[in-house]
Amino acid sequence: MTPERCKRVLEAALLAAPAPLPLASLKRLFEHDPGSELLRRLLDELRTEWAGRPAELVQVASGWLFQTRPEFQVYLDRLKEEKAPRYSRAVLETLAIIAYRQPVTRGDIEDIRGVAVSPSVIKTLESRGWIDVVGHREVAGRPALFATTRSFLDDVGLRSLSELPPLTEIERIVDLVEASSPQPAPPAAAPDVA
Amino acid sequence: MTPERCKRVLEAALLAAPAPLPLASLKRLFEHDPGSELLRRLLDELRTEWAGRPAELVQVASGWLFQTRPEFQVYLDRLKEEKAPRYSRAVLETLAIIAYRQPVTRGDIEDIRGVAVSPSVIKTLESRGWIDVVGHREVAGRPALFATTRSFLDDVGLRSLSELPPLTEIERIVDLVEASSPQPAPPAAAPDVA
Amino acid sequence: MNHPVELPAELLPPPGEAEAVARLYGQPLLEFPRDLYIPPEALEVFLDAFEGPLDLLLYLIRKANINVLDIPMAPLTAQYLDYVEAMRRRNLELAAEYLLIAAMLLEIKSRMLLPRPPREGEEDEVDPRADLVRRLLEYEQMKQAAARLDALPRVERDYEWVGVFVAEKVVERLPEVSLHDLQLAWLSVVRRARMHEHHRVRREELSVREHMTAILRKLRGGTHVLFDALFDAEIGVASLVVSFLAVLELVREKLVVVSQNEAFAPIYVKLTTEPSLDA
Repeated sequence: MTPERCKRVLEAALLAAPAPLPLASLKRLFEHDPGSELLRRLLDELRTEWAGRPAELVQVASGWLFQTRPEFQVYLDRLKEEKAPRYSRAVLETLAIIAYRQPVTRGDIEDIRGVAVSPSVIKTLESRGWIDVVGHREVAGRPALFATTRSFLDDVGLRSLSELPPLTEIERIVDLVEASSPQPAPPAAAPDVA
Repeated sequence: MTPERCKRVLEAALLAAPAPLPLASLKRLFEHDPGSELLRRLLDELRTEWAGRPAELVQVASGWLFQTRPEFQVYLDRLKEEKAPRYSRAVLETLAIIAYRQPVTRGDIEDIRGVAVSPSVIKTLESRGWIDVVGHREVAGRPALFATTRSFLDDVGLRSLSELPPLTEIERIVDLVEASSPQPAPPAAAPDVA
Repeated sequence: MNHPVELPAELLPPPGEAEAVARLYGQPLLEFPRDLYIPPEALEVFLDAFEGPLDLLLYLIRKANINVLDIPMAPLTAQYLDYVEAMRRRNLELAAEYLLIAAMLLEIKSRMLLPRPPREGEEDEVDPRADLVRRLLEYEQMKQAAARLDALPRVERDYEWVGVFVAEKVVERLPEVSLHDLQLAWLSVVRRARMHEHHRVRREELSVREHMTAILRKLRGGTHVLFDALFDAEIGVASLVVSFLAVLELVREKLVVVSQNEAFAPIYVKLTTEPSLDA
């Protein structure tokens, strides 16, 4: 068998393998052991051949395997059935208030939302790196002042807070909605106007 | 995204998929649907790119997938703990009757084969995922109606039942037999139908 | 006698038996004996080689090169019964189906021996063999189809599906929030606030609040910062005004203290907090 043919056999085996293949398994592909040295050389050549392709030949503890390049994960993830996780309404509203009214204390948020803000909501946003404490208000208890971070802007794709959808527009929608009907309109009405 | 990049994403997904990917899934890879026409063109290009390589891009009933070329199986078999099952004639004939005459009951199969169909034959085909019960015939005992599955087509590399190997033209001959049977044929001479 | 049906090679003899129908004393038995003599040891193998009485009948017909459309019933029935009788004598467990077909053959044979009614050119008369022929042909067709299905390249036997690994950073998948989500969230906050009416959400330039946050970040160390240092002249007049408004708002909200020791002396800004308390 020519080394070229040998390489193609290795390639076929590695493409189809359900688990990483150690060198010992790769040897078993052939009737006559081609020797570790040749195998290693051919694997190296294969790796080079696959440079620039969407998968790469890598060696891990348990052997050799083909794997897709990390840059493709974002696409492949879309094939997964699992539904994208969502933040609760409490988290989203708290985030919106901090984004639009920063710097604010937890008390401010509670005033606006009309309900208590649980510590877990703040913790969720802090551990995501989207809000942090930028100071303390000098009143009894010195409550922390929260603001949104650079990382938040990056993650929602904004260069600056002033690019957030303007409040006036949103509030005008509320005005319109409230003027036209006494019942609260479905929130889906908002993006059409904005 | 350029068509070239799009093609590489398709390639990554198809290389990594554990099962055939339908066009609908391939579309989900992208944030913006590239359209069926472009996808088909890129898949065609990919197929051409892989010509001469140890795997090939094929389309089966459930969608698109890469599979190793049969010429490499002799090598890949050496890595297997157990060989792919070989099926008995009873299993294969039962499968053929279900494939070509579906939906059929066990009684229909027994009529054609002239022998009882053992439950283990049906079980073998069911556990391989090649046949399943698609309904019941509304007669005494409500016997189960069997049909082949999409997985059967996938496993033998077919896109649809219409790609099954054509039956030999015995039906035509049977018609001739029935048409000619009223005339008594002298036992010694063959009717001139062939 | 011409054979009307084109026979693929795999049909005769049964698959897997192409070379030898059986092994007898270690010697391959190359074909079933024509003279009906079956060595006792071969009988079981013989029975196993067939999938049933139709398979056996087909074999006998093909072996004798008989036209299936014109089966000579007497010799075929005799031959078939001889096999069945031989099997019965050996006390082999004979499936009932073999006897059923035997009865059918005998019935057909006897019907063919009956004097035919005078021919009136009517098609009432049906060849008694028609049903048998139909069954034989249908079975043969499926037997052939089975061989062809088995010959189709099949995954795991003839090739493998490719499945490479996916390089995955094992990261917890975090929810994504879009501007739209934020807008909706704010909308519901505002609507609720309106309903309660005890909190008026002020309308305000958002950039003022952004600058308030930026200034607070700058002062976070707790030190006095020169008023001028809070402004970057390069950001433009509009932004300077907004920054200034932000400082005023911070003062109004008592978040910062602005101090100046005397007229025209440098103006300092610091957090209201004492640094020691901030820790």
